[in-house]
Amino acid sequence: MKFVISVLSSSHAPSTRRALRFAQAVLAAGHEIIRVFFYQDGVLTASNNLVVAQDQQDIAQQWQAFIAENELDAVVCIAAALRRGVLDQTEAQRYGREAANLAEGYQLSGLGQLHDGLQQAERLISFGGQ
Amino acid sequence: MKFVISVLSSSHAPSTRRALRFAQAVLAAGHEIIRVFFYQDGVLTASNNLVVAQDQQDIAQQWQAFIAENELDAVVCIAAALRRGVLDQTEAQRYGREAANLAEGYQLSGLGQLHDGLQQAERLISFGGQ
Amino acid sequence: MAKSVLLISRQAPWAGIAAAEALDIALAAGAFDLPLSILFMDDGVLQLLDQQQPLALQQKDLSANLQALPMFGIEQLYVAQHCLTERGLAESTLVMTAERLDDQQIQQLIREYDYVVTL
Amino acid sequence: MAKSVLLISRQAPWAGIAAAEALDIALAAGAFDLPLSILFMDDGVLQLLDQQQPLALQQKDLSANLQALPMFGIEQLYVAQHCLTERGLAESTLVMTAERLDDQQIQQLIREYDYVVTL
Amino acid sequence: MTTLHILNASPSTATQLKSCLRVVSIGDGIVLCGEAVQALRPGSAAAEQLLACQQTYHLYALQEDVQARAIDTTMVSVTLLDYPAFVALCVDYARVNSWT
Amino acid sequence: MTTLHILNASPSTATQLKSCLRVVSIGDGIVLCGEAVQALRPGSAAAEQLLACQQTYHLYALQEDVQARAIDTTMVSVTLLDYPAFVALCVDYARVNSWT
Repeated sequence: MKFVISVLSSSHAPSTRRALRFAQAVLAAGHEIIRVFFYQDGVLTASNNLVVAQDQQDIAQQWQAFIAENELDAVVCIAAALRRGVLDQTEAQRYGREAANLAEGYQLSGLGQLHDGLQQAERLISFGGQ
Repeated sequence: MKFVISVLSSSHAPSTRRALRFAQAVLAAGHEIIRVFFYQDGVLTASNNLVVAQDQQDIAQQWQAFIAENELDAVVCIAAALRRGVLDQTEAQRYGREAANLAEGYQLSGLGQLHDGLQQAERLISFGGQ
Repeated sequence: MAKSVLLISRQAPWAGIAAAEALDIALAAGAFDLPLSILFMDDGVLQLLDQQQPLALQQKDLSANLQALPMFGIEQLYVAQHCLTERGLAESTLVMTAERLDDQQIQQLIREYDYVVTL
Repeated sequence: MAKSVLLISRQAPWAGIAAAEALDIALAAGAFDLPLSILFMDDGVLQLLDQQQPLALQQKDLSANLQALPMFGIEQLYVAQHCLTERGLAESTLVMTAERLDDQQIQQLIREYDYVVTL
Repeated sequence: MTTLHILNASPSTATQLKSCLRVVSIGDGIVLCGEAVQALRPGSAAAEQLLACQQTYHLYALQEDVQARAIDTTMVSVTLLDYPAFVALCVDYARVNSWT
Repeated sequence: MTTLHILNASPSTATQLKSCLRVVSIGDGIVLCGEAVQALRPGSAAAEQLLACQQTYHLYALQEDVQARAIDTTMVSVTLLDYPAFVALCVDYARVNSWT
């Protein structure tokens, strides 16, 4: 079955860890992930500047590795990302900021990508709040 | 009277706008602001990468201007900032990130600065949540 | 046939950008001509209340976005009656025509869509 | 004389880093030898519950930070009795000795400190 | 030695108001701002809760938040504040407890 | 055409559970995860609320969250899930409604 997974909270929210474990189980069961869509505070998970203490799980890093290993389509909502300060090279230049901080493997795009994913998929599971 | 003001939510939370208006009124009344302390998601207000839509108030930018104009001591909790991806030059280098994104006028420091402020001040007003 | 979405909007228009970001999902669906309806529930019902003055908080007027919905082909708005009542708004004027649903009608509504997005 | 702080911790140990960040304020006060007490209220009372297993969620054990408090000179812990009761924890074992306060005792407690920090 | 409590969460979806009302002392002040001002809306469940024990504390609300939400406060005994009055109030009380 | 509702907020401080119980249809499923599993704690106010109308829906909970919080679920009729079972459940129901 084809899934879209949306992540709505920042990387230290338990729901973002839960989303990752769920996504891993989706693939392990032989299902397909059409797209992972990062929205609202979920876009902060795609920041390349997060520094996690050594005695704590780095869920953002685990998400990035999971996306890379499985060549997943990881879309970060551009409007939500701009207002939370997560910029790729193009946006950083456009708005005259020194430094892009979107981690590798993520791409900024519009909400249309969420709907496009839903049209291809059969299930949407959102992970937000705590 | 001497105030410490703490900001606990990100720049698009209404409480962060309220904190700014309150701080402006504190100075207008002839009181003193010993320190503004940014903690929890409040540290995101100090990101230099925020891009706000033109039809919306840029509260982060207003905070930065207010701090500069009044030469306020604006401390961003370093531990909270690291885990939310807000880094100054020193921390970016230490952790091998390409780009510092702490806005000018803010300094990263420890929670001791909150307590130090409280010992000098007579009132603490915190602005968090919505 | 395009798959349909029921957006359940539970956030107050005053709770930062959460309500606006939920509404953006609806506007995006409209732009692609996809079938989407909105159910306002919990504090989300406050988005529909007339005569509010976001300018008092120097805030953008969300009701302008709401009123753009029909232009985007989104005609079906619903509101949970019990949430209006709980907030003393049972008799209030709403900015948009929204069908008032009781609990059972909401149960029925949810079953009619391929996806539910609650924000 | 140093000014005193009452920290009111209202967040569950499972709600992300909120509870840990509240506790860090206490540890920092202890490091500077400043007078600080903690009152656990609302979901914050869950931080005191014994036998929890954060490792099941690959999460750091907050109770280790709690148990470090006396080493930092923070001896006074309080807990709102009605919040324990509401959660079915009236008779539960707590990881730390905390004085159980009723509403009136909490009212009295707040008045004894120069600052209150509620997180 | 009274305390000024500041509330900003929705009374319908958060327990801030309920918890505050338990620990407010006689003579304390409560400032409603942000979504907490919804507790002033006539006929709401929150208003009943708020006004049930109003003899014990002084009730204030941030005017801009009341105005933005088009809440009629003429039936309630509440003092509306602009920011200068809010600051003055924080000076008057011995400490401020911001419920966040 | 039943729906799987996913709850993750504290039943003591959020209205997620209350709102969900109003709109759950007969045959729907409810998965408690995160802090929402506190509603399973024996003797809590939330547990009474949850179990009052349990005949209408199927109740599930994420095992790791129950275990982490040391909640005894032996007295409640609830199916504990690991992640593979959670995924399978999302396939079984016609749609998933994540209350966030």
